[in-house]
Amino acid sequence: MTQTHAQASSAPVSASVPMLQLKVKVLRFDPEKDKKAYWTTYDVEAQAGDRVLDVINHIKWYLEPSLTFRRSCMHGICGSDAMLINGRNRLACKTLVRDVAKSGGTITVEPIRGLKVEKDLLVDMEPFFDSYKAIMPYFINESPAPAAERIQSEEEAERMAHSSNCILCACCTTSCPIFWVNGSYLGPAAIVQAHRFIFDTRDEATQQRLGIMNQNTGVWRCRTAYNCTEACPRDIPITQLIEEVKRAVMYGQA
Amino acid sequence: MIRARTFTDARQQAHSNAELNWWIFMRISGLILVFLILGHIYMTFIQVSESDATFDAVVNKLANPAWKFYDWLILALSLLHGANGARYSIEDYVRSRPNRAWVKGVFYTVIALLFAFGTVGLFSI
Amino acid sequence: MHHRYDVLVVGAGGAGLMAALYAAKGNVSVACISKLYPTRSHTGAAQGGIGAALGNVQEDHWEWHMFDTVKGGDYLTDQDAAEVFAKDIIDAVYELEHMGLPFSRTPEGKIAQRKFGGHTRDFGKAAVERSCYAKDRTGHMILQTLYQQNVKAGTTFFNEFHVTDLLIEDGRCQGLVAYELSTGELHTFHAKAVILAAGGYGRVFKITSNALTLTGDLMSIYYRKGLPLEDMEFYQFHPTGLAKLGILVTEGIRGEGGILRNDSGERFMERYAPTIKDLAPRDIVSRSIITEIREGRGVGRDKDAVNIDLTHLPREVIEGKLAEITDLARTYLGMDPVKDLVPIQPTAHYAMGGIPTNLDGLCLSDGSGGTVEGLYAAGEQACVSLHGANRLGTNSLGDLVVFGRRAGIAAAKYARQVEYPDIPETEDAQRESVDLFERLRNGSGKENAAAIRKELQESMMNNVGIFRNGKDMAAQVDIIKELKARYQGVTVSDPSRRYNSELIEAMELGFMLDCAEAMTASALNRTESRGAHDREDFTERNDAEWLKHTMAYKNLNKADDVIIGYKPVALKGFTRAFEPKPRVY
Amino acid sequence: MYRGREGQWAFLLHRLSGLAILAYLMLHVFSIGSFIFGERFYMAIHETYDLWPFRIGLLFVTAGVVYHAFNGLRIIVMDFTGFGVAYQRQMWYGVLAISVLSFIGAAWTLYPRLVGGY
Ligand SMILES: Cc1cc2nc3c(=O)[nH]c(=O)nc-3n(C[C@H](O)[C@H](O)[C@H](O)COP(=O)(O)OP(=O)(O)OC[C@H]3O[C@@H](n4cnc5c(N)ncnc54)[C@H](O)[C@@H]3O)c2cc1C
Ligand code: HEM
Ligand code: SF4
Ligand code: F3S
Ligand code: FES
Repeated sequence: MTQTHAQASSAPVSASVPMLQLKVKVLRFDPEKDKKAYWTTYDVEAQAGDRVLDVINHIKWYLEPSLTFRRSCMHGICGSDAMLINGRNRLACKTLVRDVAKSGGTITVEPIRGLKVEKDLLVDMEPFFDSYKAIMPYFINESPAPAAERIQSEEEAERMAHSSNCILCACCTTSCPIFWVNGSYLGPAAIVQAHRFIFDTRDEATQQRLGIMNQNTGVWRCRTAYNCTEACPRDIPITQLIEEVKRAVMYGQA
Repeated sequence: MIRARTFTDARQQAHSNAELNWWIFMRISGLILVFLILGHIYMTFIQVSESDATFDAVVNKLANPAWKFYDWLILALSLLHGANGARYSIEDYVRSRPNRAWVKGVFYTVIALLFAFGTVGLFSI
Repeated sequence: MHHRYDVLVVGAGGAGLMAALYAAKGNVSVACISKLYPTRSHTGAAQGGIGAALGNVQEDHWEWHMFDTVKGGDYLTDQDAAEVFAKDIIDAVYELEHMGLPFSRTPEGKIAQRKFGGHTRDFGKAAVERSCYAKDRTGHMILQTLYQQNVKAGTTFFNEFHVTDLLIEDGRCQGLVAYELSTGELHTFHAKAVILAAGGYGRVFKITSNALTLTGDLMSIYYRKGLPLEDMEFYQFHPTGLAKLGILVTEGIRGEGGILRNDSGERFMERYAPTIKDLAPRDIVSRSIITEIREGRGVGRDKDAVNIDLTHLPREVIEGKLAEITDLARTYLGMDPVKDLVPIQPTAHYAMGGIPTNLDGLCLSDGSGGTVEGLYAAGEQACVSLHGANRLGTNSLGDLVVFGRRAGIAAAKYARQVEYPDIPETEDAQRESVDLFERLRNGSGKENAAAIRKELQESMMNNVGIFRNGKDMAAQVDIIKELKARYQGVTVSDPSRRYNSELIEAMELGFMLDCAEAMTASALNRTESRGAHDREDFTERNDAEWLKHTMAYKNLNKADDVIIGYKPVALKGFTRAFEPKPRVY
Repeated sequence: MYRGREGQWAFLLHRLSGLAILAYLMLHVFSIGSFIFGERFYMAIHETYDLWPFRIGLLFVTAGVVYHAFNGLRIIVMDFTGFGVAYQRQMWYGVLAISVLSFIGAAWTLYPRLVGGY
């Protein structure tokens, strides 16, 4: 099914801005009526600086209203719109058209892998959040708090800079070859969250979290495939953090 | 799967260091195997031709207890290392619990038999 | 389906999560209903910081903070709210730290603070470091931390449930109705108390820093009941959004020393606010930028932006403390703030107005003390009125935690004291929601919701934007009428029950139209310029006539009619009071 | 296929080579050990090895062992040092180069035997 031409720009068009002709191939699936997922191609026009999300929104708003996906913030902070775009996990709102296609080219869009597809590009996120909850993702310090803040040095605070930056978009976990084949692996996102607390000098439950990481659903499942690191839209050096957790577990238990 | 919500849950679930120990073992055995295996390949395969791997040649070489031990170490380490490596794969790809149990059972038995067979072979010379 | 909880919280942004946490501490059963997964809420987009007079870097006092808030709000701020706020926020920030929030630190290991627009020492003498921050991801950290604490507390969440209706009978809230996205089912929630914290409605404008999901749902539902929305004419345009995209560039960028420059490279803020220059409050900076652009000193292809200059700052500051916006500029504009000037343009940002509440978050039903029993509101969608005619940067995150907490505590206390109210039979309770969906699904009209939405956004931007005048706004009233008529002709083409996002978007458009209606009517009515409300035909602030809050009611007996009422401004705090003065910086 | 980069392929090859070596090792132990059943049996098995699929296969096993060994070292470096992760890509190309070289080297040395048999 191919649709008519239309323009997908969020920015006002000035005559001088060249428009790209694109084919957008979307993997669609509605369990209410489809047995199997199928590809549909839409012809659209877009500017090089448009986000892939602008293009998909355009398809939804003017060509195919039933197309379903999650989105909210439009600038890579809410973590709603992880998709498999041209073969890699990315946030549709943080991927510019010019980075994935030339004029006349094709952009393919599929749901992220390893989680059940509910409709089109929207997947069941519950297992992902279950893994998140499994690492006790909350600050634990049961000694009485001081009247003001707990003191922490700049360097100590900096240790959490990467891991606390995670927006739980699942780009990483659903790019991990181990997670694809086996969902019992907690996955990189959960490990990044564990790192956030393990390396927080104020937190007191380090041993418990290291214990969780030490189980066969934890860090030892990671085979350093680096897909997670490549996929992370927040540029978190995930594999490095996982390796740090591995070492922390090793030295912590030794 | 672990689903710890509290301190106690987590403590209960986190008692075993098995995975950690295997992880360390994979690295140490790997390090040793680099020397053993590359050496073995070099000696039996590049230096000496396969045609020399006659019955007599093998028997002669293994008359030396040092070589006996060398070969046995390869046998033991690589079987263990390989078996644990294969266990990783089985745990990843065989997802149903009952299937996993019997696949692992059969696999470990084969490895154990091979190990016994190899050991008996080596030392019966 | 039918559910029953003592306290229901609608929305899982900063305000909702704080309210849920505190309601749960009050020993009542609590559930939080959100149309997004909690961590997707737009609180996560807040960058700059949360203002509190901790005095970690420089001497500071809550009185100074209170003064800045009142003055920043152009004296329309209720001073009792400002006083409660300026005192409470200090504890609230420490509390966030005790919940594990990873703040940036001073060399002594205390919470780091930086300058922010409109925050001054000694009642306006000079800028002061008051904004507590975690790099430029403060909102993200607050949202994550509060969600984590809710996971710890075991709060019940109903995620991806869209509230479609509030059940209010005889001035008492009985619960609400929500649509479950994953099944298409309507659920009735029965409650003793309901706390609304569903965020803003910035999507009525074309260029906005707000998420696609910020469509003013609960404000509109409240308004449809004939209940008032307060101060809707006051809508803040943030001076620095990335050109064309509207994505926010935090004010922290100016707090760290960034400078606004026009096409000739001039630091034009020196002309508009000689004392604090680039750190003037947002309304002033936004207007200055637009003035520069109108007078032909803009930059870019369409000359509709100005530049922000960071190139004189050390690379560590840009890539460290301002990592987030550096990433945004690189991603979306392909520009590197370390060496490039970044083009920016004002962007619709924050609703000062909303559902009127008292200091405990209890919703008001009129301008003279009437309340809706059992119904509370907090966050951007509420109007206590802390921000008056213009919010200061960092005061919204403060608002969320201070008044979110107060609403949570008050709601739990109320719920402990009362019995469950009667609630209509499921069929009656859900009637309005069912009717709404029926109409959207089974209509015969051929209107496209997206097209209507686009026209709304463009016309609001042009006619009720930064500079306003009677003629344009009167025209906008008619445009909204027409768009509402066309909205009646919108039919959803996707018949599926599950995950029908087309249906949701169509419903949200209806909410946006209502918010736009209340906003335009309120703005047209206020014939003065104050704070963010700037009229070209009434350029002066007029305290004699207009030192009062607007209350906009939908006329339930006459379509498209808005009734305007008023509410007095609290001109005194509990211990301090600040006389209205001309607002110069 | 997911368009992962070096790390993904490094992992996949490591796993495949590991399993392949294991399979070979099991055969190898069986065949060498078989001399306890007597010389005839032993030689019979070894004659089967002379068939050409086995000869080519041997080349690949050699390359596989070299790849697995050096990539194993790469993994160990990543696991135990801070900088390993930063240079994983370069290290992988190094591993590949060594593997290809040793494949060629082995093919070169074994060439006479490959074509001529024993
Ligand atoms: C880009 C940006 C930067 C900002 N920076 C700062 C800053 O530095 N400092 C500062 O103080 N303030 C800042 N602000 C303002 C501040 O972040 C927001 O005003 C504040 O986060 C709003 O929080 P909230 O809890 O009220 O709503 P939100 O965080 O927007 O959450 C709304 C919640 O309501 C739910 N909801 C909405 N409708 C429904 C419905 N119909 N049914 C069920 N649930 C619903 C949503 O799912 C969501 O969970 C910034 C704002 C933006 C946009
Ligand atoms: C020659 C030296 C060797 C070294 C340095 C080495 C190193 C390693 C290392 C470090 C791992 C762990 C990989 C990870 O955790 O990601 C591993 C896995 C593995 N090894 Fe080896 N190894 C060697 C020889 C062998 C041999 C001889 C065999 C076969 C008998 C073998 C089979 C395996 C298997 C099957 C795995 C599992 C692969 C996976 O799960 O990804 N290895 N090896
Ligand atoms: S670590 Fe990165 S990719 Fe993974 S969930 Fe967090 S932000 Fe997304
Ligand atoms: S992709 Fe998977 S294997 Fe490890 S390095 Fe990342 S978690
Ligand atoms: S829409 Fe929020 S991350 Fe893309």
